[in-house]
Amino acid sequence: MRLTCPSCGSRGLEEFTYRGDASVRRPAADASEQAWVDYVYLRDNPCGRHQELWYHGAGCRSWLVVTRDTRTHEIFDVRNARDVALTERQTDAGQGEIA
Amino acid sequence: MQTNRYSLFSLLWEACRGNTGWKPAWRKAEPSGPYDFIIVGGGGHGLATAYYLAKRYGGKRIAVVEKGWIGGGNVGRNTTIVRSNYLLPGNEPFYECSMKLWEGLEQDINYNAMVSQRGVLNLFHNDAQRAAYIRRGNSMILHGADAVLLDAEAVREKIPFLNFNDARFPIKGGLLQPRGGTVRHDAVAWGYARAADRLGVDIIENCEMTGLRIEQGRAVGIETTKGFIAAGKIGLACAGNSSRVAAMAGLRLPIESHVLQAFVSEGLKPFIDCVVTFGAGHFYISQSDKGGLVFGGDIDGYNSYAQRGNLPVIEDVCEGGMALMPRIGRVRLLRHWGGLMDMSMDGSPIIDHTPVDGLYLNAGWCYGGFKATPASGLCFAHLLARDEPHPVATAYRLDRFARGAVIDEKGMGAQPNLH
Amino acid sequence: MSAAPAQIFRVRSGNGVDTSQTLHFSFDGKTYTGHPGDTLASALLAHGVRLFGRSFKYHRPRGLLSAGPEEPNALVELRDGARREPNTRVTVVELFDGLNASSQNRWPSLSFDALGMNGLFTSVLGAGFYYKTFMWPASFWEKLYEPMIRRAAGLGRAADEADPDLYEKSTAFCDVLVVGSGPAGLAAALAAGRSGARVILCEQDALPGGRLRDESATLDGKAGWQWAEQVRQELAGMPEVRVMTRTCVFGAYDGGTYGALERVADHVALPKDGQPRQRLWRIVARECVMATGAIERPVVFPNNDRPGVMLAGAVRTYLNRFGVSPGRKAVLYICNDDGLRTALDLRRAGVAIAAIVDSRPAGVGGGAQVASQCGAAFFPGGAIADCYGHSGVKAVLVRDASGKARSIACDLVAMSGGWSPNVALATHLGNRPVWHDDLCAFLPSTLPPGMVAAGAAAGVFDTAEALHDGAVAGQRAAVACGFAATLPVLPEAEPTRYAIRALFHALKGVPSAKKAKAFVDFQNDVTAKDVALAAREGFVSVEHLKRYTTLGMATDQGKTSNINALALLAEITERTIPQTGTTLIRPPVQPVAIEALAGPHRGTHFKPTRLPPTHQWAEEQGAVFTANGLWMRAQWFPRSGETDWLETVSREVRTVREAVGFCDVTTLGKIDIQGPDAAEFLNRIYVNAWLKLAVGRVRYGLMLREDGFAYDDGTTARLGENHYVMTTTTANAGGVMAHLEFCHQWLWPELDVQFISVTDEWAQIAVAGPKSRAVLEKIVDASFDLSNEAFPYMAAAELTVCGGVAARLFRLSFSGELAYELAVPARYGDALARLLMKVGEPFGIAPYGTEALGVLRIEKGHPAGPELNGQTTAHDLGMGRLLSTKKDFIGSRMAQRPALTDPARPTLIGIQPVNPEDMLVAGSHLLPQGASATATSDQGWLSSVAWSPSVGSWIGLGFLTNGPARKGEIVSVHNLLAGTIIAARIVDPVFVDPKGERLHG
Amino acid sequence: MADQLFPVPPVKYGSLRVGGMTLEQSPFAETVSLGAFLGAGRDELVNRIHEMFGVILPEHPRAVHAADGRCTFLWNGPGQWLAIAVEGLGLLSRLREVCGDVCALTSQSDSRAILKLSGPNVREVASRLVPIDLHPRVFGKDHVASTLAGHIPVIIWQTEDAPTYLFLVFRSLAASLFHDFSVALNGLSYSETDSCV
Ligand SMILES: Cc1cc2nc3c(=O)[nH]c(=O)nc-3n(C[C@H](O)[C@H](O)[C@H](O)COP(=O)(O)OP(=O)(O)OC[C@H]3O[C@@H](n4cnc5c(N)ncnc54)[C@H](O)[C@@H]3O)c2cc1C
Ligand SMILES: NC(=O)c1ccc[n+]([C@@H]2O[C@H](COP(=O)([O-])OP(=O)(O)OC[C@H]3O[C@@H](n4cnc5c(N)ncnc54)[C@H](O)[C@@H]3O)[C@@H](O)[C@H]2O)c1
Ligand SMILES: Cc1cc2nc3c(=O)[nH]c(=O)nc-3n(C[C@H](O)[C@H](O)[C@H](O)COP(=O)(O)O)c2cc1C
Ligand SMILES: [Zn+2]
Repeated sequence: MRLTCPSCGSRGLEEFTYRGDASVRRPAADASEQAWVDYVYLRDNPCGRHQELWYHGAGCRSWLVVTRDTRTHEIFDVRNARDVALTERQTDAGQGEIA
Repeated sequence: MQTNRYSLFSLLWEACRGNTGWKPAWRKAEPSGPYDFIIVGGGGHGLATAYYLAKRYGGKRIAVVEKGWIGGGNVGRNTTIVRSNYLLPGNEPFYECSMKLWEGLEQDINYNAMVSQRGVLNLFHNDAQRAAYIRRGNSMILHGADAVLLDAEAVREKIPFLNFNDARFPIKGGLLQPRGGTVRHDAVAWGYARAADRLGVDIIENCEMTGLRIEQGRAVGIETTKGFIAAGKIGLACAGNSSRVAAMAGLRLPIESHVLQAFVSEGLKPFIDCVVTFGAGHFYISQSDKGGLVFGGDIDGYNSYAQRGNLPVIEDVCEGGMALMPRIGRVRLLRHWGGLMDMSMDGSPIIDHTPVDGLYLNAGWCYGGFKATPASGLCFAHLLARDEPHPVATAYRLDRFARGAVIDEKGMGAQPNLH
Repeated sequence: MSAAPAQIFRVRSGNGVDTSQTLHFSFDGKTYTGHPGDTLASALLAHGVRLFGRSFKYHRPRGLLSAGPEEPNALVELRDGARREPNTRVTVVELFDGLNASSQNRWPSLSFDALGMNGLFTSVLGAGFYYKTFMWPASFWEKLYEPMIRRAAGLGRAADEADPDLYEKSTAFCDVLVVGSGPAGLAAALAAGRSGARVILCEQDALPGGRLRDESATLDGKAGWQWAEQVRQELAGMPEVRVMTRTCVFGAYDGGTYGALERVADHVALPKDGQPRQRLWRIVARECVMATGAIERPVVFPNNDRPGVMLAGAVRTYLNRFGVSPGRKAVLYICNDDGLRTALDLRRAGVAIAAIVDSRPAGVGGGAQVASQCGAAFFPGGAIADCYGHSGVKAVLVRDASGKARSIACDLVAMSGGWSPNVALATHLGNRPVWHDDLCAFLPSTLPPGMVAAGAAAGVFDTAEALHDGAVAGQRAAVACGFAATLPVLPEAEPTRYAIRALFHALKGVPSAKKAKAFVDFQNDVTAKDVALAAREGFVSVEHLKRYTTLGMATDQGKTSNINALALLAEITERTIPQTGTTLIRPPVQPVAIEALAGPHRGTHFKPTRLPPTHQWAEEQGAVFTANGLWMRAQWFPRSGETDWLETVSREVRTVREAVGFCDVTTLGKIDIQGPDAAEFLNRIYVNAWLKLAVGRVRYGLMLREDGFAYDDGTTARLGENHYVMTTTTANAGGVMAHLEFCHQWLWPELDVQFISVTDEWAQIAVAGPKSRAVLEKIVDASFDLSNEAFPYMAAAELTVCGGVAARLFRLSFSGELAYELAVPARYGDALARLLMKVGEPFGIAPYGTEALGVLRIEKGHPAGPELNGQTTAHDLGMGRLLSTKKDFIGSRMAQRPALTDPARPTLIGIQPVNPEDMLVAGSHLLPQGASATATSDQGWLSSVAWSPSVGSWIGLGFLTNGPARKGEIVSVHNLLAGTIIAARIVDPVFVDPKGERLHG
Repeated sequence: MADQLFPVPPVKYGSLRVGGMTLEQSPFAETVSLGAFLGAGRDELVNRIHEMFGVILPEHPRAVHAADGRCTFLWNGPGQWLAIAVEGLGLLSRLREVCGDVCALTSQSDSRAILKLSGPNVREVASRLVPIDLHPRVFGKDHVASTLAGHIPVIIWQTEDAPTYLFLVFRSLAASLFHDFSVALNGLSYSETDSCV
């Protein structure tokens, strides 16, 4: 599998580490217990399109939000996680889906 | 339907008649609901559940529905290791229960699954690992299992051809479970299927669950590619597909599906007797009764439903193999494949009822559920029949995540790909 | 060497061998000759050798079936000693002088094999027989049955030792990857290559040309292989094209990545110095043309495994490429016109054709004409009903269309059941091929992204069409990569006809045990009867059939058998072939040596080694080293006269407690953190409060994971208003860095903070002991005040040493003594160690290693790796009170869950045996005194132990239920693995200087 | 007393020559990492570096050279650069003056060793360890990349048109990398398919 890092270009899997679902959001400190349990433990785990976090640890050390098909491993989109997070704060779009 | 009883005698008898009298190992059943129990998933766990439900819990009208052919999931693609060498009290009694069931399995189900207790040896390479294995070995013995600590010399005596010369991480010793070993994977599925079939269980292949029918908060049956099938209780045993079927009930699980690859070499004259795991790299190996070296390593590490992996892990596993066992260098890899692991958030399984009445869950087996097959079947059957957990599976509750009572053997936290 | 026998079956000079040179080799101890360009198969065949091996289960005598990598029968152990290679297909072994091979899976000899007797019990040893027996008595399995089965298992023997050869890996990138150099592949490479695209052409064979070398057909009136050579030359002249022969593309992976194996030195006796034996290529290609050709199918008929029964196309290969005739008198068994070429080629080579048995009805195909051309008896609508000859074909029983049978003498049966496109690579990513009735073949349907099939692999069997198909595929691929590509002018090929009618077997009705064995899978001895039996027992899914009979699971992966098997199954179960389906093909396309996949990272270079700056110096000191993750660290520094490590370590510990010692702690992760929000950031990362740490001070910090369990700990110093330097444990350094980046980039991108690792930047050396200040005074530049008042415990400073070298000093103590950590730029680390030895000498200084470091920290009750094992909480570690309740930090919420704060959780304690000499063992469990050794009494465990020279006793740290409340209690320490029980007292985890006075001295 | 702290290079061996190619350890260089702070930090940093050094800090993995040729800036991640100069020019203090308030400056002079690989066929040799495309259409003079060499993280920087590569590797791993390259160099002269693509 290869991911196209927005900064570094197309790179092989060996340069990246995986973190998991990018659609969950860290709740506020005072959110409900359930919200926290959901965030830390529950996953959609879809068969198909999945937004997920990868770390380009052997490259530019950017965290990336990758959209990938878990059935075919086809990659649809790779973005800098930081840009995604900042945009989300500005638009306050909140939960998950990245256009 | 009566099937043949298997024995040397029946084998000879049939041989004389041109082997024309053998009956199907299990009937090709079609849905004929309503059933008291439907088990979704014709893997090892589903089939074992049906068998024990019928055999030990007097279950009647039981069906197993399988989307493809039985045994085609993880039970048919794992590296066949069975052991009960766990550390934590939530796990060890369960796996030891499973080990004991393996030990009497073949006579119980009248099928030779080649339960082969030639030992499982986990190597360690530094003092911290040794301490962790001593802790584990002691836990095992406290729970009535068997464990032996070997020092480097004893390991060398047992397997002289490991790398003792120029190892980057020298072997300091190993924890051996003599009763551990391997079991012929396919035979487990077929043996349970045949035994369950003889007790009247309907094994319905090519029948995929596509939805769950819930009435007044209670599950009353499943939608399948062969139509609706009504049932009193429904048990999900879908391993890597657990999240997909749970989603049909509107549930999200503490599970991610990951791919684990496995490897087999060309057939060789036997020279590796027990299962060996490398403590300083991702590699473990055994040699099958056919002569193939069966080996594996770590999961690929990303969510996947593809049943196949990629080169970096293949290379990593082979590097581990060379680091541990240099003499296999010119041995050729024959085939590699992948399976869908239901990686749970703490690396331990779940056997519990769900928030939906009548719907029960058996999942989260990660890369270690083959050895659990008999106990998983027994405990799931117990839960389905009695509505309370089996005494050796009380820790496998869904609410343990909310409570914090996680069973995290590796101490990796809520990140499934690290377990 | 005794005189080699003559090559009596070498009938002419093949296009691929150089008969002007002679090579000598041996098989089963006997010497033979051959020529460059021969394979082991062709060279032995030239001598009339027909028996090559024994089958797996029945030990039937077997000869060559094929001339290529699909060979199921003729497997040998190649070479010997550490280079022994079991299960090597003789059809792909290139001959070299001195080659040495032996047959396998036979005893005592290939021609007389005792286990050949198995054949007598075939009705008992049918598919899956072992699942039905060997169950009673249970204990006999391990003792008797399984050893028996294992003795019979496997084919060849693995080498006994490590392989001395080298292996290499490389990554290559291209626009167009062409797999296969037959007419289709060459045309594709030509079209793409001329466009300027970067092209890689991989051919598994030593020579390019594919079937062009195997056939007598011409291109532009010249031998086909000559065109192949000409194209190869043109391609070699193109700067962006790389032609790789002896390179098999063995797997297709995600993202256009292909695995390929180059056999660099398998065709020579030994690799040259430094030369790898094989090289693994990871090829990343934007487009891929799969021009892998097709594989011929055998026909299933009784005793079709006799040596001398061969694929018709292979017979042509031996004739045309190697100049060897596999027999003197042949019978052909075919169902298509392609097989007829074999008759013509044989005739041209002077081989008699006794009969042509054509399963097609009279009038279909060109059989009659060819038969009369060759003077052969012709049997349209016929079949071969049996085959005679124990270790080589002597005759066949031919059944004509009317059902009349007659025996025909021959020593060669050339059969063709048609060709199966070699679609493996197209299916590796999970795409299933589709059955085409007209071609009697599975063809690729959906292909992996960027891949296209061409030529025979796509079912285009005519050479002219294959050329064109390849050229179009190559052109399109280049265009897809943005190159202006045109179709090359292609050579004129002779037209061919295929005219296939399905033929999978020659059996009448459903096979039963009464009939002779008709083999489907040759290597694993799966017969038509086994297929029938499996079906009878309900194994009617092809995948079940495969697993129950082991069909297609041998070293050849059923390349020649799978389709016959599923056709048989379809027939028996009265389904069509598409309804029956096919089994999944998996990589590798051809078996690959494990070592080739491992590559050069072997032995001590399995993983890279990180060396701290003082490594060389420590080596000179005679230090003993230990691996700590990737780091190599000094474990202790033995001195002459010391008899064991414990004596050394105890001396090092005493030196620190009584005088001064030093230890390289560079391996701790060090992260430079800067920015206006650095303090806030730390405040969210650590459990404790960070906003008020003063510049010039250090603080201990504990990190949790988000699930509330302890993750890592260390100290962080504030060097400036917005500047901190964090230390992490050695083990977690990389992980913590990724964690900080995660928190910063994903969770809190609004925080203005920057990090960079400075682990390697600074050589950091702990100087510890009551005399450490005195030593440091000799190093630190005079302007700096080291007094306790000016530079107290937990102070940090940037300063200079040795007359102006920039350095950092931290007053930190892991040992509990007056202690410092001094950091100098890494280049000076080695010199600093030497200097410390010199200036410290009057104070009795000595270096100490990780072992003494461990003892010192256990004596002080500091948790480390064994305690921070990912399963413990702050509360377990006795640090519950550190958790701030006034802020949000990673793990703050989850740490509050009931199971994490349960007071009954095992909690950190110290432990001391009642008899100080009783050795404690880490990993032992703690049980109440007198309790029986069962799980219910299990209350905790020992995590770290040491002989403490300071206490004069073994001591340990561990976790015990309700631990702190049980100080003074005596418990039993069980190490059941060693059968020991020790009485020990629960004590405070701080064994030395519990008030911490020495730190502040 | 200062000379009591003499510098020791991370790799014991000086250099290695195989088939006309050379693998050598470069002399110590002064290396400083720059990490732009948020807000106006980044633009301000780019402006000031432009003013003082006459170059635009690259947005992509490239190396740019100061107008006076005495300093080079390598892209090192989004918003991050490495400045490299020969020793003795006081690079860090100069940068502190120029931009110390708008970015994090951290000395990396001892963090990384620099191994240099030069001579014919070095692209082929590098490809044995580095899994990125080094073809001239893709990777040319003054291209840099953070990637792996075998198992070791490196920054690879091509300094000439005829490929000469510098590998910036963490000091503690330099000896291992030197070893791995020495192995990679050995195979070359014998392989039949080795040619520069
Ligand atoms: C490569 C590999 C190596 C492994 N090695 C070991 C090992 O050495 N030791 C060990 O103990 N464990 C090992 N495991 C793990 C073990 O194989 C699994 O944990 C275990 O087999 C899972 O239980 P199962 O047999 O019931 O699963 P499966 O066999 O996967 O059964 C689940 C079944 O559910 C079916 N299903 C899914 N969805 C539906 C639906 N909607 N409707 C109907 N049916 C459905 C599937 O088709 C499948 O047949 C390994 C796994 C892999 C992949
Ligand atoms: N008339 C028929 O029935 C019939 C049937 C099949 C083939 N053919 C003949 O075969 C030729 C077809 O041409 P083509 O180019 O498609 O096929 P080909 O068989 O001539 O060439 C395929 C080449 O691919 C190589 N190869 C296969 N798998 C490989 C791999 N994984 N890695 C590297 N190399 C690999 C093979 O060694 C072979 O050299 C024509 O000449 C045609 O006449 C005819
Ligand atoms: C323990 C074990 C041993 C195996 N041995 C062989 C073997 O000898 N030959 C073979 O071709 N495949 C072997 N396989 C692999 C199977 O062919 C198959 O790849 C695996 O069951 C996964 O199925 P799939 O590849 O059809 O997805 C083995 C699998 C397992 C689990
Ligand atoms: Zn990147």
